[in-house]
Amino acid sequence: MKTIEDIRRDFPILGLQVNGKPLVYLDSAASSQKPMQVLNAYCGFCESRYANVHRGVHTLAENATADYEDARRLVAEFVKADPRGLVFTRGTTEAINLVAQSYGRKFIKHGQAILLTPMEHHANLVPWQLLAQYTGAELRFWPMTEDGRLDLDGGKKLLDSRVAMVAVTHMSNVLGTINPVREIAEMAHAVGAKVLIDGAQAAPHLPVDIGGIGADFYAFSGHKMCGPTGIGVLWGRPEILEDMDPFMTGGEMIREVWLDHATWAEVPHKFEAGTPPITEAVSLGAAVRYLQQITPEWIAAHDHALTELAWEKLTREPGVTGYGPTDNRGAIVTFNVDGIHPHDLAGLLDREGVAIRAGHHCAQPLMRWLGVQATARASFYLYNTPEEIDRLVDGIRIAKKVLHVV
Amino acid sequence: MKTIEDIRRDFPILGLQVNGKPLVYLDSAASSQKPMQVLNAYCGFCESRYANVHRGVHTLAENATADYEDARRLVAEFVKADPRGLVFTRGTTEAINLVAQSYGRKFIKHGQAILLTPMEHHANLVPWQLLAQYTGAELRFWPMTEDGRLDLDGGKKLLDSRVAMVAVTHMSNVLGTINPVREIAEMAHAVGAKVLIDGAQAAPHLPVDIGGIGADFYAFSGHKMCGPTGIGVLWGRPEILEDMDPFMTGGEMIREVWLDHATWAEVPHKFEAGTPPITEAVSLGAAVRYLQQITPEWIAAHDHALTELAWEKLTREPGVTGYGPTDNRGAIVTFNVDGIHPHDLAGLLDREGVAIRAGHHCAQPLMRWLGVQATARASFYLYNTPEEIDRLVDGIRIAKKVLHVV
Amino acid sequence: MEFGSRKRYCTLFDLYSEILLDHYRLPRNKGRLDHPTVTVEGTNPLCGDELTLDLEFEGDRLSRVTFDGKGCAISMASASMLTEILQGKTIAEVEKWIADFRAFIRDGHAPEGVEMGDLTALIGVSKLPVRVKCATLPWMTIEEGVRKYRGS
Amino acid sequence: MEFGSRKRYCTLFDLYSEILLDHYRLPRNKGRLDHPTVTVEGTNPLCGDELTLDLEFEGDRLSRVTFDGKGCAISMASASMLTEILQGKTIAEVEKWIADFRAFIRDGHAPEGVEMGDLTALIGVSKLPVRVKCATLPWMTIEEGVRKYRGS
Ligand SMILES: Cc1ncc(COP(=O)(O)O)c(C=O)c1O
Ligand SMILES: Cc1ncc(COP(=O)(O)O)c(C=O)c1O
Repeated sequence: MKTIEDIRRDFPILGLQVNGKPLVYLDSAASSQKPMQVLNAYCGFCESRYANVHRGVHTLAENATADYEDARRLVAEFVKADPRGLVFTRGTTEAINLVAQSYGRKFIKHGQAILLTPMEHHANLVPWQLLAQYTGAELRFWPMTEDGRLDLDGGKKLLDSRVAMVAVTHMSNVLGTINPVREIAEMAHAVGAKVLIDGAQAAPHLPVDIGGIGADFYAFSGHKMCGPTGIGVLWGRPEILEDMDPFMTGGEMIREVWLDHATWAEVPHKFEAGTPPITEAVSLGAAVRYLQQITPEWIAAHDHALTELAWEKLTREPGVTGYGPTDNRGAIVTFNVDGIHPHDLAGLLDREGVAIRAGHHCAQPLMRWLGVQATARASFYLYNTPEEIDRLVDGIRIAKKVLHVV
Repeated sequence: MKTIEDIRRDFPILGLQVNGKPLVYLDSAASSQKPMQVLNAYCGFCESRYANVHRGVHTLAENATADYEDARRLVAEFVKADPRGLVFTRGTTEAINLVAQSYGRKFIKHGQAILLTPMEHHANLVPWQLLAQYTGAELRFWPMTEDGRLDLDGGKKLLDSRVAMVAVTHMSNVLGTINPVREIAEMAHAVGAKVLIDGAQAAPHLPVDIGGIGADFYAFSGHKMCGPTGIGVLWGRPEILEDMDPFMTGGEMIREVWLDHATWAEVPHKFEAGTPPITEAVSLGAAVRYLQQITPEWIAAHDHALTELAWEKLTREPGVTGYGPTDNRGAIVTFNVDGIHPHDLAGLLDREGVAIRAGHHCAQPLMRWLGVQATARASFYLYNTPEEIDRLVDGIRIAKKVLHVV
Repeated sequence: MEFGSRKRYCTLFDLYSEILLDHYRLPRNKGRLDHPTVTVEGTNPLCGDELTLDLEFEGDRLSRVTFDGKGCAISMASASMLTEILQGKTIAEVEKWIADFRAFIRDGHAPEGVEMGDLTALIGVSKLPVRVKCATLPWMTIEEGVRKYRGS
Repeated sequence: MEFGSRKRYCTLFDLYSEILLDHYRLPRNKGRLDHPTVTVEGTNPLCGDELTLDLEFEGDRLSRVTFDGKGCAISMASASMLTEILQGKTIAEVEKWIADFRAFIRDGHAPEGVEMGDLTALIGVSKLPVRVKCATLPWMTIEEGVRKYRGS
């Protein structure tokens, strides 16, 4: 079993000095850092197995194709899903757009409803707004409790037979709320609705079991789970994917092409038009292997302990307001400090080498719900330590002094 | 100035032994290999500057954003285009789908026509087929001369005021034909049509001047020009991009988001929904810097010399038929050997360490035009040598012997 | 980053074995039957392989089978081997062979207790997704032929 | 691949200089005017910065300017500096200052022959795309105010 020191050594960037101080990276919810194992996989593949996939009959093309398809299987195993339903996309955003367009435009009609929550990331909100405008379907929003959880009873009232799609995040990227997606899927299926789960924050941090959840669609991004940018995943039930029209068209996704029409390849290839993110898939496979080795369970426990500690230390600081549930939260603490604009807080923490995020976190409607313009957000991952939380708290104290808030 | 030996040393994979023979990689038209400079840029960025872009105010986020936007400028300079019109996509395929959907669905109407050519890659054909089905617009096909060039007079007859879009490849990925895109753009603009050029094969091999061509849209892929997979470029005239609706929606591409509607960011960001391929953009920047250093002019001359040599040697071989124009061709030689299925040819060449492509090359309509089911294709790039062409010719002779064709 | 100058090797199973080439150069049962019970055609649009099988049944026995067509060495050799093996077999045996061949290609080894004979030469395609379709084309085509015969 | 244990450094220009902090802590001309000629509001939706400028013109001279609002230290300090510099300037001078400030932020240095005074403290944002909007908000807002006054 690796120790936290071993893990930190796997991430070359963590040795960086920022503004004269050792880097404390507390922005993994925006994007995680990459371990050597992933960079080595990237370069190793390019050095000895690289070619375009799926059409070539030479050795490199065969090897590259095998590695690409192995990555599909590895990633599917990681989230306990049927690899036939696993489509590589650029990220969560493309995955959700794909469903909203290819499923939504074909199957969601005027008079039906799409049920969302007010805590969705723009990626799981705006595509549905456009679909609603296109089809005339209605948007509904699941009510929330004061501490930022979904009000299950309130949601039940909105779930009638007109609801065609329930799209909800597995873990909020602002409040850290972990939603009961399995119950939600059950409730949705009971009225005949399909369920899409935005797993962008959950896949990196929780053991995910797509089969167990019963999701019809599940989306996540490679770059937040130690993998590269440029790749993400849409998982969909193969039988649903088969009924959907393609999202993009071109090479690789066709069966036969004539001048005026074409027929499609089987799923998942039907949804992978053009040269796919080959090296990114192989490297995401390496990331998943890395996380699997450390185990999602260890990561969840580690994240949980850090988050509890951070919540406790931060909310004990005078002038600090924390947002979201007080327990069972994901590896995110979102807060504000009285009298300090979150951008300034992040700027002044950066002088101390501490990287946090400040802003609306791509969740403007949730900011309005919280009654704030912006917040600060510290987020944790497998490489963070309790000492780094002390550095955060110290940094906040310094910021207060600099801005004469105390 | 680098020698060819220096260049070959930059590409670690070229040292590989395949099936006991030194690798001869003649499949760059499908995807090029990657130089160390690009792999170093990839890893270097991940080791010391990586974070998500455009929202963070900490040092890493600022550095990553600066590098990402620098890459946009570098790539725009490489093709002599205004960086404000340069959108990073996953590749050529996404770029063309973006135009067909975001431009096409809004501006191309029933009764209008889309003018294509029979030599298009599926990526520049199928998206227009779907658009024609969606809008009721008509598809027209530019006639070709016997040797696989566009018949300019024949095309002129099809170019009337009903033509809304002319979409044509800069260089054919099968015939190697280099189309007179500047004249085509002029002809198209004269009747008020917009022009999209598929530069997937041209951008790696020719000095490209998008401004000089006068294209309205120009698309290409990183992975064919020494860059990584997972990234490509759509360049569009900024004023046209501004009038278009977004293609995908989510984070980064919005200005303000409410529960039921949203407004968009400025171009090019309006078309980059979600976390973009950050490391891929930075690495594409490095690829472009590498190509720029060797100079597109040197590469074009090198490719041209190899292609002439290959054409001559191959078509002198008994039983070999070459396809496409006999001169002024891009770095591609497509051919068949009597009595040998191209898959077998590729398979038997692979035994000799020679990697070529065999199949329909994502251009099934062109295969029908040529009257063949499939062809073999050898393609060249800056790292190939005349000796490698001899290895190809030797391999073909061996294949003939093995299959008792001679 | 260090890129070693160490030699790196990369080798695939050799598809073009002597057995395979022998079937390709000297195909068994190639041609058409005058009075087939059933004729079935198979194509592999991606490669352009085209195959016609003529099947002559006597009761529940496949008394004769011939193939014609054009395609790559893998599909043609696979067709040749198929005719040699299945000639004279009962329908039940034919169906077992089809299932065994499927499993052989999918798993990369012969099913428990099955002797694959010349077909062993095709083992390499199980690692080559692009060529699997070539090797299996004759087997999927005869499967349809049997279905047709049973249905008639 | 080798990842050195060598220390690597990474430093940005310090945005929170003493001059900037001084304007933030002790803002000049903060508050509202009783009878402004023109009032203009500016917002930066991404950060939530909100700014109101009250402008009092006498002929072609900006006799008084005050600001009110909330926002980050960069936008508030920039507004404070703006009021101090533009108070009493002619409209032509105000417009030149707006153009000079734009160029200063865009180019990362003062335009030829221009002395930027306290504004020099804002130079750091020119390398920080995310913060540029904060620094320029007051300047874009007053630009609109001048336009309004000219139009009226
Ligand atoms: C001419 C041409 N157009 C389009 C494409 C598609 O590019 P990509 O697969 O990178 O999207 C290719 C390459 O496969 C091509 O050669
Ligand atoms: C909950 C959630 N959904 C969706 C996204 C969008 O992911 P990406 O930008 O990788 O497409 C994010 C991350 O930014 C997120 O946190």
